[in-house]
Amino acid sequence: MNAATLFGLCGAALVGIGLYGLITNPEPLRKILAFNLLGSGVFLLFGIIARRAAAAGLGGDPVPQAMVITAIVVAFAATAMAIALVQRLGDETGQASISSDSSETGEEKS
Amino acid sequence: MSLVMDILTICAVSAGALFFLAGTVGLLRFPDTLTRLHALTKVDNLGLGLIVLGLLPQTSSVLFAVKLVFVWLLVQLSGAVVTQLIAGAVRHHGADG
Amino acid sequence: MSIASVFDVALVALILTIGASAILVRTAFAAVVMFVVYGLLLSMAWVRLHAVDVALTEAAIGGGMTGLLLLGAVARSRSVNVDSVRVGYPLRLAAGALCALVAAGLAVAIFYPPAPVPTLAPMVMENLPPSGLGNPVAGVLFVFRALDTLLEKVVLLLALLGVWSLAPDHAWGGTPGLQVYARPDPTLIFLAQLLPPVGIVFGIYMCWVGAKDPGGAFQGGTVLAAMWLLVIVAGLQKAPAIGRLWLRVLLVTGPVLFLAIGLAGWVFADAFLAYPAGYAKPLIVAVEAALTLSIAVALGMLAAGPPVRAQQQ
Amino acid sequence: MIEAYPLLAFALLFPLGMLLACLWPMALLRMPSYLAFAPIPAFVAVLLVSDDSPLVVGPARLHLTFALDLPGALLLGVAALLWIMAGAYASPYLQGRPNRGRFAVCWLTALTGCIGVFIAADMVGFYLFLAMLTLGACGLIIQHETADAWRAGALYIGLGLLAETLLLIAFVLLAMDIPGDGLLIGDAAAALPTSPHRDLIIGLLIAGFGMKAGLVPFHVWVPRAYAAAPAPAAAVLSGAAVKASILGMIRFLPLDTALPYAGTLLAAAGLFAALYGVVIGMTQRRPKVVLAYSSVSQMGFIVAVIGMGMIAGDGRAALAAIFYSANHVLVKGALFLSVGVIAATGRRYLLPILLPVAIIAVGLGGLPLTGGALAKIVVDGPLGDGAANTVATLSAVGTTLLMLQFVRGLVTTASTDYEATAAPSLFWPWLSTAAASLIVPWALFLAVPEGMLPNPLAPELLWKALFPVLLGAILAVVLWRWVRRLPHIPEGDIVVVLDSCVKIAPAWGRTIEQAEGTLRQWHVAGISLLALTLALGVALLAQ
Amino acid sequence: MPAATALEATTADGALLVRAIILPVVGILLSFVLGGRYAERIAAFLLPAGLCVACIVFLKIWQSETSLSYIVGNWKPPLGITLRADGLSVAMMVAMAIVICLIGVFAHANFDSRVASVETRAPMVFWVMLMAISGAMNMIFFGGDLFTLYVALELLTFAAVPLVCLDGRAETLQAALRYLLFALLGSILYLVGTALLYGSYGTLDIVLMSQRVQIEPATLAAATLMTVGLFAKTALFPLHLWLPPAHAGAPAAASAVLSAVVVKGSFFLVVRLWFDAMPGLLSVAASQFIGVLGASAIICGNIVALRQKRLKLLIAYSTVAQIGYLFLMFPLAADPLHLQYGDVLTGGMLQAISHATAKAAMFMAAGLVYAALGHDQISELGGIARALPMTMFAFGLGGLCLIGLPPTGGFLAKWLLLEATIATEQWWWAIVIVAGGLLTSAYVFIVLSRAMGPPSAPLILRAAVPKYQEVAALGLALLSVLLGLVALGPIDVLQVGRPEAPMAWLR
Repeated sequence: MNAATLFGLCGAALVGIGLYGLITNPEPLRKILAFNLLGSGVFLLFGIIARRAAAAGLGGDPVPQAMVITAIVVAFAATAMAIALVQRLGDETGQASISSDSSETGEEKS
Repeated sequence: MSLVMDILTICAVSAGALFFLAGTVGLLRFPDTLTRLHALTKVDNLGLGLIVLGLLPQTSSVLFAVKLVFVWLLVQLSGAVVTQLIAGAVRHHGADG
Repeated sequence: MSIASVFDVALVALILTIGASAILVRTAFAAVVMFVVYGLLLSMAWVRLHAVDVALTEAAIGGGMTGLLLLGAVARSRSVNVDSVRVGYPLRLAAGALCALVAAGLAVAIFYPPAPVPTLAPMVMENLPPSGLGNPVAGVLFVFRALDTLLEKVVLLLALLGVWSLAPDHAWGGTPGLQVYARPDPTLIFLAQLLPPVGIVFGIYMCWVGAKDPGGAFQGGTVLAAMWLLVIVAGLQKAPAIGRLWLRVLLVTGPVLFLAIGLAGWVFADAFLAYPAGYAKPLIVAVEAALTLSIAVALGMLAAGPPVRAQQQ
Repeated sequence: MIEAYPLLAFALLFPLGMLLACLWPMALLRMPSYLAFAPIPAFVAVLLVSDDSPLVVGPARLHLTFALDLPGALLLGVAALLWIMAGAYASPYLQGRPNRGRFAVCWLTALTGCIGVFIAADMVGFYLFLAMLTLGACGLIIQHETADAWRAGALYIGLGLLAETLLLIAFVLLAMDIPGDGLLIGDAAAALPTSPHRDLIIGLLIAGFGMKAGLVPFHVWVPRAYAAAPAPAAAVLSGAAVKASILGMIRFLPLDTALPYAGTLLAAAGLFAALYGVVIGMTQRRPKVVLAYSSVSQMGFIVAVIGMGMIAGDGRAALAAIFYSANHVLVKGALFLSVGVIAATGRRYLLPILLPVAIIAVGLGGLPLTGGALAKIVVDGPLGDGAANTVATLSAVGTTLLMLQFVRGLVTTASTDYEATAAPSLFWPWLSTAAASLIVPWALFLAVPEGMLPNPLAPELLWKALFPVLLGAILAVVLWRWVRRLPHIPEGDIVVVLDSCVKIAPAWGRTIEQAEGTLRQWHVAGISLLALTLALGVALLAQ
Repeated sequence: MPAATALEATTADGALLVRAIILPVVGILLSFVLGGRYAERIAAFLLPAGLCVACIVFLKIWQSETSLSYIVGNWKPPLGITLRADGLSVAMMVAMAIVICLIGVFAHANFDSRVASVETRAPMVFWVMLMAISGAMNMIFFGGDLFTLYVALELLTFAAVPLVCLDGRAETLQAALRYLLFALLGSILYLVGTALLYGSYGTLDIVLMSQRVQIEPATLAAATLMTVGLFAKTALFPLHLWLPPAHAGAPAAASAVLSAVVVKGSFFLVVRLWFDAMPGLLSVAASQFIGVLGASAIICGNIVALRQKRLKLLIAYSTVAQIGYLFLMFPLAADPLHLQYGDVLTGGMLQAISHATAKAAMFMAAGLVYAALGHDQISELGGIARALPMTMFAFGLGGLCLIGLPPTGGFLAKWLLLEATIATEQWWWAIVIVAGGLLTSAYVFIVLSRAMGPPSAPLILRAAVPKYQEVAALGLALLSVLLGLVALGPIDVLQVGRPEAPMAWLR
């Protein structure tokens, strides 16, 4: 097994771990964290694909590497937005959870 | 010449690694925040310093060597400041902070 | 098994352990700390994958900035009563099993690479010289797939507007919060006075070097943003009001220049986002410089969060 | 002669234009007074058009085609007549009542739909105007906005849309069988006997049109809807609107090809409805409900005629059914209109009005010299001499009985004011309709070339027509003595079953809602996502 | 998509595609600099301009019957990115541009940025996001590269989420957070797929992919993950958890955009993926599976919609159900024995377009009712039809389109789908289609009957409703009704760029 495959398996495992956290963890903040973990696992997959395709004197295919950079920035923007939402939600309600739907309770308020 | 350099590198890097090990043990074993900080910072400085020192002979250009030293200096700076901040926070909020 | 392999295996084991514990630990604070450590380890993995550009980006944005945001959120939410409905054990088990199956499927999919591994690396290297760039990743980002990069800048702007949109109505146009960090501390002030000059030089260097070596607008911009945040956190300077014209102008400078050069390419080089022969490198460097500034401001403002106070007139 | 297409286009565009004019509030305000004019172009078109060259709208590939064939022209003519009279009747009827504007809009919608259905020659157009007719009719039914009206409207539109859904499937199936791109109804009917889905299509068509026609057991909407609708609306609905389904059956079912099984089914269903309507109708008190059940019975009878035609593969049955329908259009229209007239008339002037009503009513049972008797003669051929004819006679007896029951009920609804008289603007349209219902069948009958049909004045035919009427009258007298013993059956009889189903439905709905709520929990949705991923992956692997 | 050869080059009018994408981007950048007070004016100029560009592209493609393509920066795939417009994309593009423009007209009342002397929050955010959505949709329709499409998808999500919580109430914030997180989950799954596909074929260009794609584990895994990720973003049952609260909680104009436009983006990508990027990969079992999801969406969504007490929630659940119809085209188009392909795609796209127009009109109508009454409880709508006749008429027309009565676009779409069910002998989908129509008619009837009924208490209108808002809603509703007339010709455009017979079946 070469390094690329090893990190590829690591990426797959991280995807699994991230998915688990995103699905089962009730706190939104932890969900966001799990999303980032999931994302980094996916980026690793790009990384091993780039590494596998090393050629022309490069250590890896630059195209997927460039894609990862783009994706990391997008993921960061998403994280910033999600965290801002969580904080505002916390400010509004004094609690922050999205596991149970409150659209039914919401209608009485409106 | 290169043999001497290599020996120097091996010695210095090994010593640095040893310091890191000691620091990590200290971090885990010491009883409270302040003593942990103590272990960490001392070892951080020394360990990283030794490793940088050990790597210097291996550099190909002067610019690269300067970069290495620069890295060490920056870590020094941030380490010192962060330690100060943590210690300050501990004093302010108590040891559990 | 070579030393490198041992190192890789150890690194992977560590990444997985820290990653799993970031998910499983009890408190949010511990989880975030784990995540920051995880981010640093991951950059090492990127170096091992010969992707130094990505490693820098991951360390700066993935670990650093995201960690900063998460820590800030945890610090603020500690006073908030978190109502946590825990998912029942059987459901967790089911979720775990399904996650494991999905991960296993993914592992199978990547375990069998196609026989001749397809790669664009030779094509990139073949077409890179006309642009004058030495860094193939920068080449992909600014030459071959420039449209993606341009769009991604717009994404960043939209995300910033999205964060701002969470402000209360009266605070619109005002200054972001950042109170969590705002605790005047002589040590911090010292750092904030000493580090930024170094950091700014470093950031510019990173952007400059990106044309031929690893580095570039993102990484440089992140360093600049970090310096800026440091200054703000130390209380040396206030966070700018989001309504400020200079802030808005800085935010769009990069994308506007990028777009303008792209449109100029329409006139002078026969295609949108094409560079006229011979001028490619200076144009790209100019775009990168402008983008570095815009990214720095955008990242800084994203980290600073929505405005909370109306601007004092 | 005059070419068909400008007339056809005008017949359709005129009411449509009036409908669009309603978007303008001033026009809407006055529209109720002008309803009678809307169907006039259609009536003129029927009188003037002699060729059946079609009107084609749209480019070559996908277009709407309109044409006026003989059955369509016959029905359209009498229907337009009824719409004109009822429109004139509606104008004073609406005076001072709420929702006049909406009534006009729904009226025009239904009218446009009705005219369109009668002249549509392709399936899309037929479906389109049928839907328009249903929507407009629904609006007319809920005009009074009582709880009953809403319930009737809901039932009507529910069954109507269900019927249209079945028809839609049938049409799509038919469209697949037509060679080429065309969607002409004629081609569809021609392709039907050899279609691989023949039985399915015929089943769908019968069910769909049966629902629209009020065939048992889909008749549940009929009593409720007619009882709830205002008198002029009930007149056009029972008279003109339901005939769309008869026309549909004639257009779509291949009557030239013998299809014994389907024909037997249709005939049996129709004959059963013909008797069932009479029996249930006898237990009813309200005149409009009695009329509604009579409609069920009569429509059943017409369907039976079509069914008999299918058994024999006799295309002439279609014309016979159309003739019977045309008679029914005017008679039922006149009777429904009389309900409003009687309600405005005091005891003093009751008899002069009640007499023509009674004649027309009993005419439906086949009173000699009325349109009903002529209709019976016309359908005698297709019905044959077998069991069907016996049932037809029974039905005639029953209809007489039912109509006497109607007249008897009608008397009780007369105005309490002894001196009251109906307004002339209410009275004259009714009288014209009544007159038309007597004259028009004769005119039509005499237009048939001599020798095709027996002489209606022949003594044995007169007796054959009179004897069920007399029997019915005797039975009526006998029955009225026992009337207290008759069971009380709710309006719409088996609809109560439907009502109880409706009561169970919320429980099911709640269960589904709860399940959906569970699915919307975050972790459940997440687990579903994973499960979907795995399932889809496995399904993809199964190449 | 046209068969790409090594010779594929920018076509004559390809530059129009770039214009369609750049216009909104310029608008966003300008709004940032000039400030929110100008955002509306910028949008008022750029959105109609975008519509014009869309119409021109549409006409060009319709008349020339060939696709347009534009090679960005003159770098051909696999290295570079190509923008391509075929029949599907221009049809969707024109429809979405029209809907967005009319929503812009409607939104003027709520987000007038000129009334305040300084920049205000809601108008700035709304108009910029509206332009962003328009740009992102164009990008999704034209994008020829799967990774570019990922960025466009994220652009769409980031533009859509802030619209959900524009009024800042706690429950809308919660809805927005759910939406954001679930959408992120969806897009990250999509991203995994692109990684795997790149690993297998060394390109993400759709045309190149369609030439190289073959059945092997990584490709199937990629296809699965991308599809499910897009399902999550489209809110296909049972992954619809975020849709009802988000669409029901947002301001009316935002709900209209979200329901009519945004969900179509990810749906369009599913179509692109299976019919253009990976033709022939969809197994019968998988297509039936997708069909089952669509069918359960129709049945379940409609039944739950029937039970809603609030008008906007009812409409949101109706969206859940209508999304189901869109996915019925997969089992119908993927039957290898019959080459019904083209008509089914046309039917599905027409369903998407008619739902967009009808649903936007209905959400607008619901918003006006809410504005007038101060609530949207269905049981207390009595009398509103008399107070706002034009609004309720628009609602009714939209309802007719959803039910699928002629001559609406919904009818034509259902006709095409029904024909396909019969041609492929999959009658079970026909039952679902017609049952869905009946259930739809039930809730439309309930709402209309309540609205036309007498008020329980004397009706007090809280606010006067501007005429032009009613006109915008009515315009969209009429559009949805008249869509049936596209059968007279423009419908052909959907077939432009489709191969005569899908080559993948022949393998």
